[in-house]
Amino acid sequence: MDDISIKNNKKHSKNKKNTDLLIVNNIEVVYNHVILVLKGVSLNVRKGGITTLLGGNGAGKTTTLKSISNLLASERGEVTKGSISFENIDVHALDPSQLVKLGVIQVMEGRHCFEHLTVEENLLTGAYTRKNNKEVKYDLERVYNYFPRLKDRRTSQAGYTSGGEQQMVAIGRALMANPRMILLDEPSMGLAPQLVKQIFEIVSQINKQEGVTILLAEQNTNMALQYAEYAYILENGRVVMEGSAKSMRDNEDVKEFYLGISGKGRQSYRDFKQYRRRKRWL
Amino acid sequence: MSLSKIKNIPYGKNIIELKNISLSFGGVKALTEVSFEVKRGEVFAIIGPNGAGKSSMLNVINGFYKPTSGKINFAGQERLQMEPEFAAKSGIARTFQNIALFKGMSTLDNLMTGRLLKQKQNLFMQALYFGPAEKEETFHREKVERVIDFLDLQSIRRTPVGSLPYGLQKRVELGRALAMEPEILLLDEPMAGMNVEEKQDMSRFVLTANHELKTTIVLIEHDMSVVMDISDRIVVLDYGKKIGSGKPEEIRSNKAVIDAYLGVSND
Amino acid sequence: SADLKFPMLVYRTGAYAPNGIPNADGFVDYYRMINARDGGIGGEKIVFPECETGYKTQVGVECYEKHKEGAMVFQPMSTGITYQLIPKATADGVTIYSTGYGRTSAKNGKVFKWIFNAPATYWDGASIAIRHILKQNLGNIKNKKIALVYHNSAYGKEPIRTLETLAKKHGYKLMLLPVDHPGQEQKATWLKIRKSRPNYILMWGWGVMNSVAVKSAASIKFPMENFIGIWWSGSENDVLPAGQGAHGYKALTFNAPGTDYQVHKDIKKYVHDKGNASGDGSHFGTVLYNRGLFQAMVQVEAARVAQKMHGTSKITAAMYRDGMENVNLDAARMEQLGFKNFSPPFKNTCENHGGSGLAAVQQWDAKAKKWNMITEYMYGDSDVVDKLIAEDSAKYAKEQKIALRCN
Amino acid sequence: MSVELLNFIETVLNGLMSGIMYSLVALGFVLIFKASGVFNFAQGVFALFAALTLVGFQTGQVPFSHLINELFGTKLHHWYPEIHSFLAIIFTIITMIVLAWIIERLVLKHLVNQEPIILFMATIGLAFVLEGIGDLMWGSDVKVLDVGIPSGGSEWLENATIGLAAEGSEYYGMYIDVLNVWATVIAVILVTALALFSQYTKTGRALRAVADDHQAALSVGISLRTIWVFVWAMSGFIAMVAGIMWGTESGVQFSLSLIALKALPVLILGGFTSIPGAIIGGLLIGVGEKLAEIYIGGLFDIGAIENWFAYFMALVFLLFRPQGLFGEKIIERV
Amino acid sequence: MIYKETGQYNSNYRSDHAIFPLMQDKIAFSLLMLVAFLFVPFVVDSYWEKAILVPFLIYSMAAIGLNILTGYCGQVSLGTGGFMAVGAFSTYKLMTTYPDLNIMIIVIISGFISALVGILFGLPSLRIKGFYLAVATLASQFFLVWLFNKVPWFYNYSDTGQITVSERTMFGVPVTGAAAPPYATYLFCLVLVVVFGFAAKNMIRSKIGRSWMAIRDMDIAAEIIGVPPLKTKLTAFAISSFYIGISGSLYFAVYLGALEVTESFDIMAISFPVLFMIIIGGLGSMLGSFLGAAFIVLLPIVLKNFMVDLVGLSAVTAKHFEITIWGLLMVVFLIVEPHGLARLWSIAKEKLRRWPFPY
Ligand SMILES: Nc1ncnc2c1ncn2[C@@H]1O[C@H](COP(=O)(O)OP(=O)(O)OP(=O)(O)O)[C@@H](O)[C@H]1O
Ligand SMILES: Nc1ncnc2c1ncn2[C@@H]1O[C@H](COP(=O)(O)OP(=O)(O)OP(=O)(O)O)[C@@H](O)[C@H]1O
Ligand SMILES: [Mg+2]
Ligand SMILES: [Mg+2]
Repeated sequence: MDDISIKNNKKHSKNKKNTDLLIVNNIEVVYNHVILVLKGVSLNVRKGGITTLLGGNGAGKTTTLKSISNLLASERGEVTKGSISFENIDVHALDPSQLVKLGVIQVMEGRHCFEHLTVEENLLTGAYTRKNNKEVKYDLERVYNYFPRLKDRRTSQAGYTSGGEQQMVAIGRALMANPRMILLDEPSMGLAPQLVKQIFEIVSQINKQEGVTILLAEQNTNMALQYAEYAYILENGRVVMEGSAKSMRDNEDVKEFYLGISGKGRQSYRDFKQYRRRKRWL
Repeated sequence: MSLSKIKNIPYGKNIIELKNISLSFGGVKALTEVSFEVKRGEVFAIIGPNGAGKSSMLNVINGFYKPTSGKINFAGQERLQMEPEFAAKSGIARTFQNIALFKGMSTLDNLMTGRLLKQKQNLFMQALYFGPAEKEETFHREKVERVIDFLDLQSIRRTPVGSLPYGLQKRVELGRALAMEPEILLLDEPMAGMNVEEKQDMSRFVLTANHELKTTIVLIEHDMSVVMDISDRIVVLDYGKKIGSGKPEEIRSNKAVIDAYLGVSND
Repeated sequence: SADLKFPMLVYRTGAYAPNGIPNADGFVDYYRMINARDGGIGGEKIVFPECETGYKTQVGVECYEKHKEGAMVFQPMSTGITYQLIPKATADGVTIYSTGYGRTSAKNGKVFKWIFNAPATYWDGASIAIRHILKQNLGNIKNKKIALVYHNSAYGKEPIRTLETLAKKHGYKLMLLPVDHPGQEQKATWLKIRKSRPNYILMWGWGVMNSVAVKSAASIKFPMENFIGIWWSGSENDVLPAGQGAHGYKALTFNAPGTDYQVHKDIKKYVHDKGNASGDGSHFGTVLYNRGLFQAMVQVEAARVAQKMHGTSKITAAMYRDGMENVNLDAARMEQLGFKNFSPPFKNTCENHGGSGLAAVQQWDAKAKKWNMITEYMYGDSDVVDKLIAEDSAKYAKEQKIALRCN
Repeated sequence: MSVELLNFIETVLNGLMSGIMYSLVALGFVLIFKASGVFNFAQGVFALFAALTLVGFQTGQVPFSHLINELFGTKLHHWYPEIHSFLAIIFTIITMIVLAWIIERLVLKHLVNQEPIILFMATIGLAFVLEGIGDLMWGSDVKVLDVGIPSGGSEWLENATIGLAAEGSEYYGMYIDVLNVWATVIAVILVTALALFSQYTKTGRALRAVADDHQAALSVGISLRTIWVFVWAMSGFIAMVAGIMWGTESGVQFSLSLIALKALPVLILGGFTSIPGAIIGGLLIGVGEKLAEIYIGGLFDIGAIENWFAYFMALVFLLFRPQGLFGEKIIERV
Repeated sequence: MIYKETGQYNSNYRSDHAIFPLMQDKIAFSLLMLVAFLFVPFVVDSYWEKAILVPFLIYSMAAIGLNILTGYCGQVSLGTGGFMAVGAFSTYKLMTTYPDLNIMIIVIISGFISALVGILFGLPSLRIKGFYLAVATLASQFFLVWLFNKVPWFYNYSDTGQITVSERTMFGVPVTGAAAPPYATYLFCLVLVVVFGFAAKNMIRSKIGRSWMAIRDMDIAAEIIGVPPLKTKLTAFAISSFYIGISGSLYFAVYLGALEVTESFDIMAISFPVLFMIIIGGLGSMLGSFLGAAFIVLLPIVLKNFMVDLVGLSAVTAKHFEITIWGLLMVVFLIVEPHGLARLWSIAKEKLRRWPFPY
């Protein structure tokens, strides 16, 4: 348990600065000028690692990712306090497109495909910032290899593909950008089990082989903790717990609430009768 | 068709029978000759890989897609296709894979839309409001409040649903369907994007609706533990074709299903 | 206050601004000249707040309400606004002077106590145009085809009844061709004209509609001398865009163009040379500018008459009306005012608020870029027009339960 | 040939030509809609503004002279005598690019990801601003625009067709305005270029992506700013072309901005998202409305029906194809 | 914590569903009504009446109408001018045909006639959506205006197509015609606006209102939960046109008194301004309809008076500035708060509630 620190409000200071690709420092996010959603979140994402962000619905995972990729403005949200830096560049000063040029790309929650473009055109827009056509072509083939289903549907308009297919398009599109860091927002949502596994395999593969840094927001805690090296748990806009993935897996609370394993092993979904309070750490 | 006709079907008897349903869009065959039946009062799951045609199947059942061929027997009456409005009136409610809530309205109003079919006051009375219309509103409001209590939505009653987090939206959508007091509830991936704890909650809601309100449930879900745990029977689709059906245990050991969908293990 | 307030409803913006601007400039320069040269009217300065209407009725109402307090006279500068203000001004006791536009039957002073439209009405205009055509054809226009191209609004429809009545009288065939606001697109209209080859075209147009029509006529090679516009379709703006093609186009007018009049010299001396010209001064002497001078002059003259009648320089709105009703601008008086030969003489009476009804035809010389008067001032067909006016005003009097005056 | 038939052909031809004039305006709408999902109501005012600016440059008018004169009592008019129209056009294009840049900076940037109707409204606001500024800058009197494009009836066609009518019938030859012929040529070139561009280039693809989903476009690194400045400048250019054509015909003045209303039926008939649709739609509407005005209107003596007739025609087409003839299918899924 | 709601509990769903659940709002609204009914009539002069109050009330009525259709039911319409014309000409015809009919009844019948026309022109909305529909509604605008201009029966064969109102009284006081005193026209409009304002609010918080919003937010899902799309949309068209028709009737009979169709019901004169009203005010907000109408009626007047009377600019320069500023303000408002003035107001309330804490 030594790896885990239950957070208190003290601003945490770490001295692994040089290895951190992304540093989120105590940010506050407000939507619509009145709704305070993040209340001081700090994260460090190690270069070349997989870091995961866990937490229930409404914890603020998506918001955190959007504030990193600077997509908040388009939702009438803003970072009112704290700072985010990517390779010591202040993210706040950048356009989302400049961030993509720097190599940070986000896979948005809820797919967000370009409905009227075909599957292939969708994938190609992912390579918008790239110049080398040959490489793009190569990457396109690679994505089709990962998701053969997409190859079948390459000429359909994305708006008419199934939920899972759209999710594949969204992930494939991000891969096409040849990024240095991917912000993945619930990549496994709506995917069939073997595909979920495959997605995580792909993620860990590009992480290992190409050194792409991954920040992963996931509800599938089990999977996320298997592949990630470091994890943060968000609750209600605050980081309530952080630590190495391994130590998280062993934590009793995490086991019970995020992995669904209590002392007697996994309980059947049929047997939950009582309603339990969430937000235990608050 | 009146609701009472459906209510006359004994539990455990077929309420929907789908016979050789095929559906294609241009060149894409979403469903090919799929047949199965749903029994009244059961939890019935449809599983299969992405793009297998599961959502399309639900759309056929509630009339949003018209099958290219095949027949639907609903509560003893055979027809070529359903009409959405008819389906709603006959007690079929559903949730959607890509959340289809009314984004500009509050949670409460969203749930109240579930009661629309049951509200009878005419336009003039509504404009007048005081008197019968108000009484009716209050009556339905009480019903809806029960759903709100049940799903634990009190704190977001007045929040516009557009700004709710994904998981809560799913829950509100379930609430809207429940507010219709449906006979049959079609759920399209209700637990996508939830963590274990939230899935536990959702399962409990679904099961309670099934046990206590006796609602027939048709469920699409990719989380195998949930499906195996809570459903009574399962049908498996792959590339628009049915490749297996049966009780959860049978499915778990069905070779074709394992190859096409489950992979080697699923825990 | 002692000042004489002549509020101006102008439109220097919007679709009709190109016409509104020179016209308003004429007013302003004239008032400024009177203030500078004579120190006002009978010692009272003229104040003339501008209120921009953009040719929009609702704004006209607002302007009227804003300025009606203490106002002597309103010049609505739009047929729509005039209709709008007729009942209001009548109730409020404010004079409306719609110079050659507005409601034609307001000429009948027995019914319209507060409304004046001298020196000529649209119906006069229509019949004068026909008279001109008659003259050219030695009095016989039986079976000739005459087309009316008109702005599809109250203004444009004004002459229709008269022309129909005259058609019965003279036996010509009338063809009606409405053009919708703003009149940018008239292809169909001119194809029709090209196909059916009317002998003459009359036009009741305004704004861009005029210039497009003139241009289209030129481009289908319609003989321009057979194309006659009302006095609102005869400004430089309407013919210049068509270039040489517009040569020979005719329009009615009740005032002369050019700058050879005493009033222009005075304006030059007292206003322009002092750097007080309205706008950039570039419209000096144009048709609509000169009309503005004329309109302003009548309004000023009415104030003088009122002052004389009532023996005070501090007249009220009611006294002003009396002045307007007794305006008598004969040739001598015109000359005194610096308007010698500028416009035909006219006088208002209790029964007649519409002046003389005289107008002349002018023709555009595209080479010299100027309008030339080619006829004497003529009367309209009063047999026809007077009857129509009597009918229309009687109907109005009955609807609004107005008792007749001047008996 | 009988005179009737010749007249009919003439009407059709002229209808086609008017249609092209509408298309020129509609094209600007389509471009912006396709590239950002914005229904740019300001397109008409764009055309006016461009034409005003063009004339202003050409004649060397001092911008804001009225205002300056009024405030400081100066007497500014012109700062140089007339310059060649080619130069003036270049200056105007530069102005339109700057304008696009300003619009992006001040307006669009802040409205990313908003509902289409909000963006639509913003463009109406923009229309007012441009109208006001255009007036302040160049004054609101009529200006004659002449960049050397010939106009007026075509003698050649008239002479060539005059003999076609049957012996003894009264026929004067066919009429067509040369200006419209020029407009057609230019429109065809523009449409071809734009259609190829948007279908086959990377940027073209990005444009369509932006129209679908602003946020997602941002997330893949498409710079909305660049795209928007680019398309708005492009449609500024098209507006200038439209402004030249219409301005040559009717002089440059406020009414020019109202041509947007003539382009709208063309737009819905052809489909908001289709560049060729703008042309085909224009042709159909042009022919339809002229035939209606001359034949139906003439038959029952009910003039001036072409305005609503165009809309009705578009409406009837829409009942069969709700996305217009060539528009992208409206995706309806749950 | 100025705007406090703590301590106010609604013990039943009835009071929870009231129009003004909070005490502060109730009091404020009652005060407003008191002032509007018992104070303003005694002080109003004809400038305030004709330039501000009556147009404000009439445009509010139209804005409520359009808000029902566009803000609540999601069908963007640019045909407002046409439907107002229907109201105006119905009123004219009814007035001249039945000289003894009470003006209030005439106004309401005019509303019903517009509703019928609205249904007719609403039919295409089943198939046509979004901007396609918006543009298509211009068909009704152009057609109706053309019709009232072309067919002389509508303007009793007058030479020019102008229609003029005759005097009508309520309780012995004229409310139409030039002799109507300012307080009478004002009260006449106010009563109609208040009564129908409440009716609209009631519809919106009942079944029909929720059906409209469901159609607006996601028509497919609405259909699937049993909202009949055609019927719901047509009801919206009918009711919206009813309100717009009434406002057109008042516009003619009470406000202008005389008009001519092409000019007074031009798209630029009516359809667009009313659309601005509901967007600036707030789509789908009753309060927004009023705020928007007030904004659009007042702004030009305030700007004009400010620039001409205070700054001393010439009328024309002032007008150019007015147009520019007007456009700028519109853009700025949309940027600051795309959901309109009504949302700004509620954010302000929210802030007050939390005051002195920022969130
Ligand atoms: N556009 C918005 N406007 C207002 N509030 C918002 C908006 N987006 C999110 N929120 C609020 O911010 C909080 C955090 O939302 P967020 O989407 O970041 O959660 P999440 O952790 O991603 O949840 P989920 O797992 O359901 O996706 C929620 O309470 C939500 O209501
Ligand atoms: N309206 C449509 N037009 C064209 N193709 C469609 C349409 N609806 C569905 N399809 C296609 O039919 C196939 C089945 O789609 P469906 O949405 O039913 O899949 P699914 O089983 O629900 O998949 P997932 O688990 O990914 O949601 C997919 O390939 C999809 O692209
Ligand atoms: Mg999320
Ligand atoms: Mg699906």
